[in-house]
Amino acid sequence: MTTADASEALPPRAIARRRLRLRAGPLLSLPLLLLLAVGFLAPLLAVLGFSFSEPRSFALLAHPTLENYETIFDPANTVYMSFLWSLWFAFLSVCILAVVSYPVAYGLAKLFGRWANLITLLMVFPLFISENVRLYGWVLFFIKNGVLDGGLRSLFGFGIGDLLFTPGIIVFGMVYTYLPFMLFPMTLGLSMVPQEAVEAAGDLGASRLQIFREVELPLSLPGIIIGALLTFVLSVGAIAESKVLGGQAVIVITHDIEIAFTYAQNWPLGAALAVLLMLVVGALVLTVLRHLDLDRILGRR
Amino acid sequence: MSKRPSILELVGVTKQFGGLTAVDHVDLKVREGEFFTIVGPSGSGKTTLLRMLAGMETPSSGDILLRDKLVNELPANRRPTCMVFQSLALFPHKSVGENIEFPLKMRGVARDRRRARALELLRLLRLPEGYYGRNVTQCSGGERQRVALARAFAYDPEILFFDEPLSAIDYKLRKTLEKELKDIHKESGKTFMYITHSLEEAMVMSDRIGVMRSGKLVQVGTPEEIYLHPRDRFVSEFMGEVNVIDVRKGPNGHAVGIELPGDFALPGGVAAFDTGHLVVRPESLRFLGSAGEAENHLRGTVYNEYALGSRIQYQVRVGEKVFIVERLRQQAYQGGLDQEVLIGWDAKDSILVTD
Amino acid sequence: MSKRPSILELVGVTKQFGGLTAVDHVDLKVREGEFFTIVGPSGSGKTTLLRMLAGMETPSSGDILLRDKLVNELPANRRPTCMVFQSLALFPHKSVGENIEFPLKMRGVARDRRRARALELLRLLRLPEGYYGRNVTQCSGGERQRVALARAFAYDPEILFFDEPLSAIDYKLRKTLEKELKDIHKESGKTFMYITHSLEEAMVMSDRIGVMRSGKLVQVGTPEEIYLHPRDRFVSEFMGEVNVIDVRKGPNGHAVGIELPGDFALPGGVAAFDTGHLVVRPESLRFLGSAGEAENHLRGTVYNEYALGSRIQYQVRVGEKVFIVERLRQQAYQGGLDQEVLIGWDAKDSILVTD
Amino acid sequence: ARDKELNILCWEGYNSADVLDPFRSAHDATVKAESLTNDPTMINRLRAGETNVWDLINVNNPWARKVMYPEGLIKPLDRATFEPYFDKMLPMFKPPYKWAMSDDGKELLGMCQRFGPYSFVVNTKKVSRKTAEDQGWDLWNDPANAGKYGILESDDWNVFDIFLIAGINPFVTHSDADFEKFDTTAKKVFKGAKVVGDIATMNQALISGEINFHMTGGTYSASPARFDGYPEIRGVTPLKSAIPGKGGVSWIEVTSTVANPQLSPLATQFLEYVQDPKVAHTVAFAEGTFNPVAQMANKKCFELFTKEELDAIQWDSLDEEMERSAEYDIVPDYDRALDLMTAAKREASGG
Amino acid sequence: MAATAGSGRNRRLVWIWTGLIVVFLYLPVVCGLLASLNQGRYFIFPIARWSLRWWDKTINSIEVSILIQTSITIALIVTAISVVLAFCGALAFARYNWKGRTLFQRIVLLPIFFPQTVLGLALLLWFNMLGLPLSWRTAIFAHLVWIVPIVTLVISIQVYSFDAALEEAALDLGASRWQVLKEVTLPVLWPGIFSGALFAFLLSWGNFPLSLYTTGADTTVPEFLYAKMVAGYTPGVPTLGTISTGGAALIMLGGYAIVLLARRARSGR
Ligand SMILES: Nc1ncnc2c1ncn2[C@@H]1O[C@H](COP(=O)(O)OP(=O)(O)OP(=O)(O)O)[C@@H](O)[C@H]1O
Ligand SMILES: Nc1ncnc2c1ncn2[C@@H]1O[C@H](COP(=O)(O)OP(=O)(O)OP(=O)(O)O)[C@@H](O)[C@H]1O
Ligand SMILES: NCCCCNCCCN
Ligand SMILES: [Mg+2]
Ligand SMILES: [Mg+2]
Repeated sequence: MTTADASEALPPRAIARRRLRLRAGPLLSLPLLLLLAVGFLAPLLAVLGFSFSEPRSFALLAHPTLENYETIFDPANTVYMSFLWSLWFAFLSVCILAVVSYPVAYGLAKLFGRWANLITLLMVFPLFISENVRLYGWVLFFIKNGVLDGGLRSLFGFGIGDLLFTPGIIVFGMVYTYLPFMLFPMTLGLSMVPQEAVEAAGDLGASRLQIFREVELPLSLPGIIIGALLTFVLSVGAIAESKVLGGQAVIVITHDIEIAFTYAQNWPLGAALAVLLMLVVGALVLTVLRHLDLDRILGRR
Repeated sequence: MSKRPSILELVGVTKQFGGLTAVDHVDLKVREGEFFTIVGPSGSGKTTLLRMLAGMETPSSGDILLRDKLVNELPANRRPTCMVFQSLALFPHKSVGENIEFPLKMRGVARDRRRARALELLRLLRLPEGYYGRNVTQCSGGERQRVALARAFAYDPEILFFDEPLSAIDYKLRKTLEKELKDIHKESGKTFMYITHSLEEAMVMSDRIGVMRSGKLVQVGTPEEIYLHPRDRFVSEFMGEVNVIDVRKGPNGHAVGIELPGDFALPGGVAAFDTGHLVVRPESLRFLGSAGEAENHLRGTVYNEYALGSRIQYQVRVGEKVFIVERLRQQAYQGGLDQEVLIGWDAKDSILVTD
Repeated sequence: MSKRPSILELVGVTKQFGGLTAVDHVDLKVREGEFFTIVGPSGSGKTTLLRMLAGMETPSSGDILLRDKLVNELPANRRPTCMVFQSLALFPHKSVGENIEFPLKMRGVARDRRRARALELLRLLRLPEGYYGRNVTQCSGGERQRVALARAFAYDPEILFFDEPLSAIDYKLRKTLEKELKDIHKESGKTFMYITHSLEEAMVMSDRIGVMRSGKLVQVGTPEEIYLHPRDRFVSEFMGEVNVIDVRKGPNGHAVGIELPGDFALPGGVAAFDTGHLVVRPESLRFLGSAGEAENHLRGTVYNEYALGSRIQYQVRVGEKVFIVERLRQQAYQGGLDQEVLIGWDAKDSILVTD
Repeated sequence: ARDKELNILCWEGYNSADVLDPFRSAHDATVKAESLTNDPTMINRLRAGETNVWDLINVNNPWARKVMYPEGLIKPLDRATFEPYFDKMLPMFKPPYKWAMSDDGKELLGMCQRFGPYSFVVNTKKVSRKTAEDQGWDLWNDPANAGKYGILESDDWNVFDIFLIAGINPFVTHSDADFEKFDTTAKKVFKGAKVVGDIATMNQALISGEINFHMTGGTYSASPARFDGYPEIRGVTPLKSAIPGKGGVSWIEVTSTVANPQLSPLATQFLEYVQDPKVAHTVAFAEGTFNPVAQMANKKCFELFTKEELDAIQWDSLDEEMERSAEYDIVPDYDRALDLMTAAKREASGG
Repeated sequence: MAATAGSGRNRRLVWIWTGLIVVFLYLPVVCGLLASLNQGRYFIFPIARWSLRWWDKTINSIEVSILIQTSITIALIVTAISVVLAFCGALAFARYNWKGRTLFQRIVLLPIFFPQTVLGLALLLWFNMLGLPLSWRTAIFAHLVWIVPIVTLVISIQVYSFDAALEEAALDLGASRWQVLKEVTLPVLWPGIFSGALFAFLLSWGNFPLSLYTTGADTTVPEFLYAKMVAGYTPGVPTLGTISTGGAALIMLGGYAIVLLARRARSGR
């Protein structure tokens, strides 16, 4: 628009066309970028700002200070444990999810044929109930005199021991909640493995295990990496699993952040914790994404 | 072709997918060291046949014998055979060297010996040693082709299968690779079984050709045999452009045209028939000054002319039908287009098929 | 070819992508009603040239004149030209009829008239009327091809561009379609510009051929001219298989082989040169009983023989070089393989090029 | 502009359909209510700028007087209109009722309705009421009980209770030695907890036998279980504790009008609406939790309560329990205690 | 497959495992359904007394109908805006080659890979700084931040398989830019747009962490369920949970059926 005077010499239609063609990509990306600038970047900056505000204050950066970070890094502060628990749970969940999802992803990508769509759909439904409610369903299942214990009792006369309110059940809950987030990228990854490469490997003398190790695994890796990244990040940010299923057997980092923002009435401290979490997650995501060719992963049909 | 012992024997091999019979009672003996080509239209069962021989598919019935041993159920990784796919199926995440070494690695060969063998194979296939560490995705079509071959050779199979390995490659490179493949076959002495859509490819490379149609192997023979003595109209048409005249039995050993008026002398040795097809190849047709210059003749108009390098093709319209006449550049037709001409052929240059 | 007025004129047309010059100062006049074919290796700029003519790309410099009117900046939807893409670019969500009617609908033609025209075009292109409502995805390759043509005709352009429209189609169907296209060209009288990789396709269909190399139009002429008088080694090699002997100027108007020993008589009318390439086509070579039977000869061993239907090709090794000799089946070489032979040609059947 | 809408930020109860739907119909109004489960969070939202969103805020007793009014987050009510309602409430609310008034005693800051004792809950089939009342907070000091109790997650209330278990009065300023004691007690208590969770989790765990008793809780949390046919679940106020003369803690809700620049006229109408005997009963028995209400002094209101309902809210012992309870207050050094408690909870992690 | 021995058995194992996973995914949903049919408030299994009272109560509540209205309004508007933004975004993501594209692709992915709780809090702080009153409108914005990138990704997958020559061909056949969009681009990308819309709706419908901090006085179904769960649990919670799953399932199945029918109608012409 601003260059209208400079291009007066050319017929206006031609100018419009040329501009459209030259800039179609950037032009179309603009609305989305704008949304993310206002809705993603700016809020993150707000959090960053708050993390440098005085503890327990509600005004942004009235008196900038490093105190919140000092508090967190004070050796006497045990909040690092929450970080470690969260990272450890996320790590465990990702490992378990990889193993649990692989056969299903394999089936969806290679075996189920026209059933694959329906099965995928079936797996998507539960995603649309908020996870708290679904997790509460597991409480009803696992609790004493619940579906499992009560069911066994009425059938066989004996129940089961304690399952709820343990760290293990938290990981179980994460595995449950985030299964689709591992499964679908992994399926995408596996469907990128050309069937012929698998057959060729077998033909060249590779055993089933060797085919898996030498061909299927490396070729589906991009999908697996995306799935792992997604589930890791989601698990690190998870809170409901430890609250609902875990009975707070463990305090995870997001719970600490929530406490700071709620009854501890300490937004700046919460913001500082959130910033640290963002740094961990952001660094991880950006590093991994840098090594992935999205065009190849998504474009392959 | 000397009669060497057969390395592979198929007895009534059949493969069904649900209700569909993809391969239908195929009997065949492939000889040791032979270059055997399978041709046939799309969907005729070529790939399925090869996949059964390679162990990627199990026959529904019938037997596959490898050196007289039944191998129907032997999995691919335990057969001394190896397939080169149309897509080549190179491992995109491995370097050229790693691709070639793959079968050796699977067998637990030590790194040094693998490497030595891979370099040897690179030399054999005229690829520079420097390609060893290169990513396969950085190789050109022709180079990739050779890597696939090297990988198959590294496996050291007794039989190599090829499923249209050249069809994705452009014309010029394809010509070169066809000849290279033939040379490698000669030098290695291995048995090759080859699928192609292309008549010319089959003619250039094969010791014998098998023609498939709807799952059946309809004719097996040397390229010469198949070219000169096609078993039926289908085979004749498959082996290059032909002119086909539908005929029925006429008086005194002649045939009478069905769509075309005319009475045609037949080649010798024709068995009894009611109706059939008289097949005349374009290069057997010639322009006549007068009807007496050939045993059979037709009257038509020259409708189009195409120079094909050393040859020239003419389309001649006879009634509703178009005939193709092919002449060498030196023997070119001298008249103008849309002009009436006489074309003809000798009985011995035609083939009568009844199917 | 009569000298009809030029419909399209290119003057110094150049297209740059960043640093790369995809099309480099092309000058060309295309005549009204002509079938003009562009050939050239991959990446030589063929597609880019056509896209500029169709209005999908704007030249970086130079002028495109349509009936003497400058159209450099005219958008594609306002040019009387239409392109048939290699992929055909049929609209998968529309039926055959809707595809054909598309340009008419864009122009606001009423439904009834659109339909009438579409049915007319279906008839013209020998597609059954029943195809009108059929989904394009249910059509075979050849049928789709015809739908794409019908759609282009519905637009009623003055010039039709084709970007390798047949390269994705199998050999047999391709042969048929080549001829149909040629017929349609003849009947419609429109100007066709055609890109192909295939020499044979170019030879069969074109009034004139332009050969592109690295963005430049290196030679323009009738198929005959280009086949018989290639401007340089590149063009000669591009127009079919050839034997090339590197030579330098020798005594008394002869040439002396550089890699090969020998002294070769040259065709008449050769200009001054220091070094050059002597090009001999396979069909110009023949087997000699004695050296005297041809003006030039070489001694080698027959290394391979391939029957190509009506012709037979021989590979003859002369020193390190392999020569290709092509004979008709009737003139086949009678000796065995790996036997020493004399091959030769007459000076008039060779071409000397210096590039 | 806002005379057809009303936004209420409240504890669970006022946001129930039974309470709101009649008001909606009567005023043809859009009434939105959001329930949260702790006071500071609600107040934080006003601090964060949501004073222009809400019309009414319902929190526990000390906050209006000690925090919200001084910070300018709420507006006083018209004394002439609303003080008469206090006259009709139970005797303890006799006007001027301390928690409804500003510090200087001049302004009426809110209306009272629900209240109750809130110390701990036992399954009397496992621990008798008498044992619980006698042993009191020492139940948590008995190593034999480790793994048999739960903790109802309830922010500042957990802080009081841990102080009480440690034998310290929560509502005074504490010495370093107190905090040391608090710290070791918090660690011990969390280490021995079977489960930390919300009310539904506690009741479910009590009923199913996962735990025998849980810290923090009272009529408010036990009543739904009692009403559902589990009278053995019972809120208990110990006979004695570190607070002189008191054994436990009680709460009283105060509902105030927010300092909203465009306060809805419906805000005060709603405050009057809930004084109606029928509505007061509905508030007491709103779906979710059941509580005594100040309006039970009114016979018309009291008569609406069935025997089951009275049993559910432990009406039999309500008076004596309230008598034995200190009123909820803000702990002066709450922040330090909360930090210690959170750390203790974390340290017990992985339990 | 056939390349290895015992493949039939492996195949069966994969089927069985997948079946178990499906059961695993639905087990808590079924438990919720059971709880919603329990006469009592607290759950003891096997259920002693069944009752539909919670269903009755839930279905007849004005409160619930307001919640559902709010949730649907948010979800519908989010869907509409998402599809438009994501359609443009997907073209920039997958259709056009431009300089900043790789960077753009990574930026688009970032919000998806971000803990929603933190994002929700961040948005809350941000809205407060801007002085924006929180309501369902701000929630729409918050949902968009997270959902538009996902829908962009979904539509991109379709755009990747889009043949750009179709647009050029249309233009070449005389269509204007607008006609190209209407006649070619949109209809061809329609399946992708449709599944993108479905995703947008359902993700917004089920969202809790973002709504929690950004709806102000308005309440969505998941928020309500959460609030009820932590204080004042009744079997109305699993009842509403079940109803909303059922609704989601119906929408999905309906969408799937529409796609199938459309496909069939087109190929059956
Ligand atoms: N796994 C399979 N399941 C069902 N049908 C199959 C399967 N594989 C092949 N077919 C069918 O069997 C028939 C033969 O297929 P095949 O691939 O062997 O043909 P082909 O001769 O190799 O054809 P082309 O030249 O197109 O490669 C076809 O009709 C094909 O659709
Ligand atoms: N839009 C573009 N941007 C940058 N480079 C381009 C673009 N289009 C074409 N080129 C480059 O211009 C050169 C000529 O390309 P063009 O497609 O015209 O070749 P071609 O002769 O049609 O090749 P082919 O036979 O493979 O189709 C190539 O090097 C190509 O990579
Ligand atoms: N989680 C809150 C504990 C406080 C108990 N009081 C509940 C009364 C509602 N105002
Ligand atoms: Mg095949
Ligand atoms: Mg091109």
